[in-house]
Amino acid sequence: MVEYSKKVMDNFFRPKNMGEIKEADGVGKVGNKVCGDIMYIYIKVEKKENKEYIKEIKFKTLGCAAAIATSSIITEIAKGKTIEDAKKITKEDVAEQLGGLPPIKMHCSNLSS
Amino acid sequence: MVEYSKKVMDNFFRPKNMGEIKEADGVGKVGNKVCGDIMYIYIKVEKKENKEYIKEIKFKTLGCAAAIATSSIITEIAKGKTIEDAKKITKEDVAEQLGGLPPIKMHCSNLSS
Amino acid sequence: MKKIYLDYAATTPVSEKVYEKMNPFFSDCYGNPSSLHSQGRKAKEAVEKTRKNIKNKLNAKKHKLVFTSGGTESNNLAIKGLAYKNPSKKHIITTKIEHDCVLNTCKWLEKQGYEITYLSVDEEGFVNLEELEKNIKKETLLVSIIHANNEIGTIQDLKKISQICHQKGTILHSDACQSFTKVPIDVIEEDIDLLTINAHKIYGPKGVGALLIKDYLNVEPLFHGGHHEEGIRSGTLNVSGIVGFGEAINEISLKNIEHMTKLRNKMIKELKNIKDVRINGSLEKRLCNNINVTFKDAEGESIVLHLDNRGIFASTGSACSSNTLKSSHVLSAIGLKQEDSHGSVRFSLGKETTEEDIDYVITNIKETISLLREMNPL
Amino acid sequence: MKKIYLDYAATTPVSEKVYEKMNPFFSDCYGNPSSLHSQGRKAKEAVEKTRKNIKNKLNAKKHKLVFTSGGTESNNLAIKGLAYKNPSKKHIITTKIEHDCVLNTCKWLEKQGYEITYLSVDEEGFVNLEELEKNIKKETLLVSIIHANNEIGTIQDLKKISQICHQKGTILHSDACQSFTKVPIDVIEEDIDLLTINAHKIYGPKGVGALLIKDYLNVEPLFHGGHHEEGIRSGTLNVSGIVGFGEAINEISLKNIEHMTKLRNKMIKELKNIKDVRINGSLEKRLCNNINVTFKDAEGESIVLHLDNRGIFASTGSACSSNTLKSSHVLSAIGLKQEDSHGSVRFSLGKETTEEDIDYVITNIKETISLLREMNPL
Ligand SMILES: Cc1ncc(COP(=O)(O)O)c(C=O)c1O
Ligand SMILES: Cc1ncc(COP(=O)(O)O)c(C=O)c1O
Ligand code: FES
Ligand code: FES
Repeated sequence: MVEYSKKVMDNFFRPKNMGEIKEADGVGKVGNKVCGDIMYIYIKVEKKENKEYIKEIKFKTLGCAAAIATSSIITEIAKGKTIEDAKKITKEDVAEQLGGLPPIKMHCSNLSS
Repeated sequence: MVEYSKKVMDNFFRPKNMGEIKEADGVGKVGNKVCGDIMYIYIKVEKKENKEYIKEIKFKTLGCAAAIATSSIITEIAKGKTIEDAKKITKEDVAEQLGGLPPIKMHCSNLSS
Repeated sequence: MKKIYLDYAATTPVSEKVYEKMNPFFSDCYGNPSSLHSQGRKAKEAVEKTRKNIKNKLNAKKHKLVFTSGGTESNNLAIKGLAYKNPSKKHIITTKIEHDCVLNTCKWLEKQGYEITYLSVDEEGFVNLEELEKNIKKETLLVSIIHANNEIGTIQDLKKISQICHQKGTILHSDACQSFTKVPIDVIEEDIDLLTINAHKIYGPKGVGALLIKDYLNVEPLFHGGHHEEGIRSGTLNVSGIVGFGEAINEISLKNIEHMTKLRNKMIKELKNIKDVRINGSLEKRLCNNINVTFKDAEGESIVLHLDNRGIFASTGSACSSNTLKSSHVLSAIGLKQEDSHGSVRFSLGKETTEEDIDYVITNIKETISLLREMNPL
Repeated sequence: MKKIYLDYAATTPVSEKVYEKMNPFFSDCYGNPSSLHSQGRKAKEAVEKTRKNIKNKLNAKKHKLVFTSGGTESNNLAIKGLAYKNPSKKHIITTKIEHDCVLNTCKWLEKQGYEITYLSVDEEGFVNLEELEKNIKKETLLVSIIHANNEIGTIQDLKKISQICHQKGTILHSDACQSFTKVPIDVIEEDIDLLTINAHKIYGPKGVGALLIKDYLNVEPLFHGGHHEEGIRSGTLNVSGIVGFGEAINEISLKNIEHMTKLRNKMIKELKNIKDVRINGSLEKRLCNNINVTFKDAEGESIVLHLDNRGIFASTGSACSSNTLKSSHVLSAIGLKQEDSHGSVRFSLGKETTEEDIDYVITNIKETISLLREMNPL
C-alpha cells in the first residue's frame, strides 16, 4: 500500500473546510483523468484595497485519501490569499504541506492545480 | 537420501560372514562400474554325493551401505547351497531378501550376480 | 477498540494447531531433508507424510505434488513449465478474471510470441463455456481458469470446463488458492491436470504452496538446481512450512463452511438495505466467505481507511491492486463502469467471524458511507 | 546417546532469538503486507524494517534487496533474470565448483543456445584469475562465482574477481549462501553486482532468501504477478520468515567465527593423525566451519551412516548429492580421483559445537574408519 504521512491522514480523517457554499462567488470543478475522481471548490470573495481576497472557501471531493487530504489542505492554504496568489499555488506546495505524497499519488494533487 | 529397509540397515551394521578365508577354494571378485565399489567373495567347497556344496563363505566389500548389505545377504543365501544353485541367485532374489532396495541402489546388488 | 479482520481472502492468521505442529521443525527437528543422516531422514519423513496426506485429501492418486513457495510460484510453474516443455504449442486460453500472477504470466508469454485468448465472463463472473470450446485448437497448450475468483468469489464449474478441455484434447490448469478447503475438493481432483493451492489462505503459513501435476505431464522447472522434488522444484525444502500446510488441511471442516455461509448471507442481506449498493459476483455459486460490494458515490480507498480507523480491516478489490491505481480488471470484466469499480470493497470472512462482528461492521459501514457521500460534490 | 550435529553447512536450527522474533508474525501480526489496512501496514513495516536492516549490514547502498524463497531461487533469478533482459549477450562465465543450482541453471541455458565457460580451479579450489580475464568477451552477460564453496570451504577473492569483471565491462554475481555471516561482508558489498544469500544456513528459517541487485540492473522476474518487490518477485511476502532472516543477521558475531575457526583447526589437526587421510580445500582461505576430508579405502555413505548410528551427523559432499550417485563435481574439479571422492566426508561446525564434541567425533571417526577399512578386500 502507498504510505501516507500523518498530515495526510489528519487531513483525510478531519478535513478542513469540507462542505458547500450555497451562494458562492465561484465554483472550481476539477476531474482527475487518471482515476476519475472529482473535486469541487467553492469560494466567496471579498474586495479590499482593490484586491480580491478569498474570504471563505469550501470543498467537496469524491476520491481517495490523498485527494481528500489535498482538497482540505488547499483550502487551508488559499484561505485569506488574493485570487492572484492562490492561482500560484502548485501541486508541489500542496504535497509539501502534506509532508509529501507517495509518488503514485502525486497525481492526486493535480486536482489542486 | 535413498531409503533403506530395516533389513538392509541390519545387514549393513551387523554384516554376516564378513572376513576372508585364508585358504579359499575360490575367490569371486566383482567391481561395480557404476560407482567403482568392489566386492570379494571367498568360498570353501565340500563334496557330498557328487555335488559341490558351499561349506564356508565370506566377503569383503568396499562400498555403500547397499553394497555391504548385499554382500552380507548373498553369503547368507549361498551358504550351504550347491555351486549350481548358488549361481542361479539373481539380484532380484537379493533385493527381495533385503526387503527391497531403492531404485537408485538396485545397481549395488549387481555386485552379487 | 474492537478489531474485526475481514480480509481472510488476502491472508489468514496461522491457526493454533498449525503453529503447534510447525514448532518442532524450527529448532528441534531442523535437519535438511536431503541429508543422509537421521536428522535429515526425520525431516524428510515429515515432508513425505505431509505430501501423502495432502494428496489423500485431494484424492490425487494420479498426480505428483510439488511443494513451492506459494500460489504465485505454482501458477508460474504450471504455465511456464508446460510452455517450456512444449515449444510447438503456442496458444493459451485463460480468462479475464484471473489473479494477476496468471494474467501477467500470460502477458509475458504473449510478448514471447504466444497467442493468448482471454475468455470473457458474464455479469456474475462465469466463463462462457461455448466460447471456451470454440477457442480450443490444435496449438492450444493449456487452459488456465481460476476456480473461485479472489475478488468476487464466483465459483466456476470446473467439471464441465475440464470435460470440454479433455474432449478437445487440451490440458486444464486451475488456480484454487481461494477455493481450496472452501469448496468440496474431490470435484476438482477428478478432472484437473494441474492444480495450484497455497497455505496462507487456509490458516497455514505464508511462503508455502503446492502444484499438483498429473503424473504423465512434464513441466520444466523454474528453479534448476539440486534435484529436489523429483527435479521439478529445487531448493531446500521449507520443512516447518510444509508441515504447517499439511496441518492446515487437516483442519478443514464443513461446519466452518456452513458458519461462514450463514454470516455471508446475513451481511449481504444487510448491505442491500443501504441505498445505491450493488453486490458483485454470483449469489449462488459463491465462496462461502466472500462479499464484494459497490457503494455508488464513494471511493474504495477512502472507505477502507475509514473502516480501518474504526478497527475493521477490509480490502479494495484484491490486496495486490492496492499498489497500483488500475481499477480492478475483474470488476471491469463483469461490466462495472470505472467509477463504480472505484467504489468497491471486498469483505472476506473467516471461521472466527461472529454475528456480532457483522452487526458492528454494518453499523460502521453505514456511517462511513454517509460521511463520504456527504463529501461528494455530485 | 550423545547427538552431535556437524552438518551446519546443509542447514542450521533456527536460533532461539530468531524464533522469538518470528513468533508474533504467525497469529498476531498476520496481515498481508500488500493490504491497505493497518494489519497489512504493520506487516509491511516489519518487512521494510528488515530489508533496511539487511541492506545496512551489507552496506548495500546502491542495491535493491529482493526477498525470495531461498538460495536456489536467488541464483536462478540472478542468472535467468539477467539473461531474459539481455538477449543479445549469450555468454556466461562460471566455475566448475558452483552449487548445483548455479550449475544446472547454466546447463539449462546452454541447451537454449548459450555458451557457458566453466572456469577450472586449482587443487585448493581457487579460480584461475587469468583464465577468468582471458575469457571475458563482448558477449559476456555475466560472471557467476561462488564466494565460499559449500563442499570444500575455499573462499574466493571476490575483490580481485570483481575488479577483473568490471575492468572488462561485465557483471559479477556471487552465491554467498555459505560465506554470508562467516566472512566479512563489506568486502563483498563493494564490488558485487548481484549477491545471493539465504536464511537457513545462518540460524534463520528455511524457505527464505534474498538477492541483492545493483540499482541500475534490470532482471526479468521468474514469477510474474502482483507487482510485489518492485515487480521483480511477486507473491505474498513470507513475513515471519523475512523477520526471522533479519534477526539471524542481527546475531552475527565475530566471537562465533573465532570459536568455530579454533575448533575447525583442532579437528583438522587430529584428522591428519589418521592414516591415509587428505584434507580437501584451502587451509588458509577457508570457511571457519568447514572440514572436508578424504579417507582412503572407505566409502562416504558407509562412513556417514556409521557415524549417524553413533549420533554424529555429517555429510557426503553436499546434502544434495545424496540423491544422486555422481561423485562430487567439486572434488573432481580439485583433482580427486573418483574412488577418493567416494571416500570423502564433510563436517561443518556451528556456534554450538564444543571441544568435547570434536574429541568424541574424532574417536568415533577412528573406530568407523578402521572398521570399514577392515572390510576392504584390497
Ligand atoms: C486466486 C489466487 N491466486 C494466487 C494467489 C497468490 O498466492 P501467493 O500469495 O501464495 O503467491 C492468490 C493470493 O494472493 C490468490 O488469491
Ligand atoms: C552455496 C549454496 N548455494 C545455494 C544453496 C541453495 O540454497 P537453498 O537451499 O536456500 O535454496 C546452498 C544450500 O543449499 C548453498 O550451499
Ligand atoms: S486516486 Fe483518484 S485522486 Fe487519488
Ligand atoms: S553405490 Fe557403489 S555399490 Fe552402491
